[in-house]
Amino acid sequence: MMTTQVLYGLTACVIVALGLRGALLHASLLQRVVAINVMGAGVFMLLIAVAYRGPGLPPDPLPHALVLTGIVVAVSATALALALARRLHAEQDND
Amino acid sequence: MIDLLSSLLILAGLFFYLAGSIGLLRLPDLYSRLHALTKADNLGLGLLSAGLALHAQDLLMMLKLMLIWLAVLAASATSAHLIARQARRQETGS
Amino acid sequence: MNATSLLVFDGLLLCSIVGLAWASLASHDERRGVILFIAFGLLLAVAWGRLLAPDVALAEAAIGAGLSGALLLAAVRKQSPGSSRTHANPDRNRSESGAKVVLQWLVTLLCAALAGTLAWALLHALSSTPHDTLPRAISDNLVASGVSNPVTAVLLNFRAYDTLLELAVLLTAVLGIFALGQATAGYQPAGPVFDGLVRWLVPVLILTAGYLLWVGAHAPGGAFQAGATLAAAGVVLRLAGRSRIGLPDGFALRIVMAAGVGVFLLVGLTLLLLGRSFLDYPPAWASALILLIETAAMLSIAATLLLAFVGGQPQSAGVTAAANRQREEISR
Amino acid sequence: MSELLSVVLLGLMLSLFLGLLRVLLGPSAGDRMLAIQLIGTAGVGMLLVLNVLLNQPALIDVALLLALLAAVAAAAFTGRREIHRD
Repeated sequence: MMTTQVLYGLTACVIVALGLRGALLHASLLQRVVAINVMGAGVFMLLIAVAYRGPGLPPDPLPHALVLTGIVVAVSATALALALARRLHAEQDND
Repeated sequence: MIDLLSSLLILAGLFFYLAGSIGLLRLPDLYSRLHALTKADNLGLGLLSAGLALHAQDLLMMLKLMLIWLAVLAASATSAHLIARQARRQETGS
Repeated sequence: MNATSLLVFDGLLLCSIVGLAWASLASHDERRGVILFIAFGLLLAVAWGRLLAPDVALAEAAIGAGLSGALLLAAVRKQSPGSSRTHANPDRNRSESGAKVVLQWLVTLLCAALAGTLAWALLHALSSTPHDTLPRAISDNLVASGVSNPVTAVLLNFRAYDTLLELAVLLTAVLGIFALGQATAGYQPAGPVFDGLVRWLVPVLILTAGYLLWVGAHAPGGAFQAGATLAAAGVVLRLAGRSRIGLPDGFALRIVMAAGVGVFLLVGLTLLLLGRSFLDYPPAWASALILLIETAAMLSIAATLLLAFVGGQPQSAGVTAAANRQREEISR
Repeated sequence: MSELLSVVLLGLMLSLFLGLLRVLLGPSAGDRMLAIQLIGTAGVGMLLVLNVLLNQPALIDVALLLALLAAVAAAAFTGRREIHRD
């Protein structure tokens, strides 16, 4: 076990929990979306921490590939969620 | 000789970074903070990248360092302008 | 000396990352929360670099700084200073707010429990002897993959199915956005200073995207990073108030959107016809096929991400110009 | 050289911390955006230093992307929408 892995991995767990809490408790839709993004970042950090093999050693490329695609999917899902929120607000304003 | 020069440049860069952030924190209003930030921040990165460029392995690396500095220079001047303009608009209420 | 100072650096970096996440989520002002989230993203890019994940750091830098920040800032709703919580009723009675506090504590406890479980699983996984079969399989087969960057090899060769489906997910997300309504309003011209920046920034971004695509075969980079960078160039154009942001019109746009999935499928099906299995490239052709797929994927990724920022189907330039003229006449 | 760079890395972290304080204190959104600018530049500097310390030449490209896109957030922050047609 390496200090760097443990340090980043445990921080990642905290970030996931913070993000989940925000996503569940926030009233504002935009901030829920931000919270889900924070949670996603925590998951990414967990994966990258596990992939780390120490200074000078090549890290495991598989989690890197997963996170790379995850980042791109996360931003498009964010855009979709924001479009949903916009539509919802428009409907509410019409009432 | 090159080592010494590069170390001096890098340390000078760090000095301007710190001066800039202290200015950002201590100065009283947005406009003076903006001034501290753009001046020191750019000098900081400029000197740092100049110092590192002396150790660059190839020409491409050197060019990239140069481009990074120019990009930050332009970006920071532009965003400072945009932010100041927005603040002024809000003050005059337009 | 070096190791300790790096450890101190890690500690400080992680403190600021957690602090920013906390402050961003604790904020009741949407705009403040988003600005803090942008800073959070910047620090993540540094963290990925620190953990020797430059491929991920490139994607995070392009998307965090170029796309998601602008997307979220644009979504902040104009609020009157007093009403930070939109649909909350100010005259809540005491028992209701008491129930809310209990709920908040319950959720917090639940999340803490989740963090604990995750941490336990992580420590368990780290303390057992690492399974090196997968990384070894990747490095053993890297020579035959057609590229020497292992991340690109995983994305475009070993796990090409995943990447194909991911491109389909991106396409679906944009179609969903199209279904939800019109594009958001464009921006007013940003003035001469920003225009001066845009004039050289956009070509440099396009050049950088090309560089990242090309370099991805043997060094960090590839279709995703290049596509995100290209999309960021479009975002810059839109923010500058240009009506043309690099997206083609009508049918050509549909072609570009579908190009990534389409070329991927075509390559796979052709290989099936030639008697190989789906997306099993012949080693001699692997390098060329990967570059072909990546180029198409880059264009599709750039188009879909930019459309996601625009927030709907863009009107063609002619229609916008007509609408502008109409508006001017009305205002006169 | 690497010892000097370790010190510089921590110095940049200090600079970033000061910027973070300004982000948290505000008071106006404009002040926060200014601080974001500083954090971005500090991040670029750190990546340049890490590139040498960790021997990862690709981190230069990450720094380059951050530098090129440094003005996007400010532009999105200050950009004004066209009036919606009704």
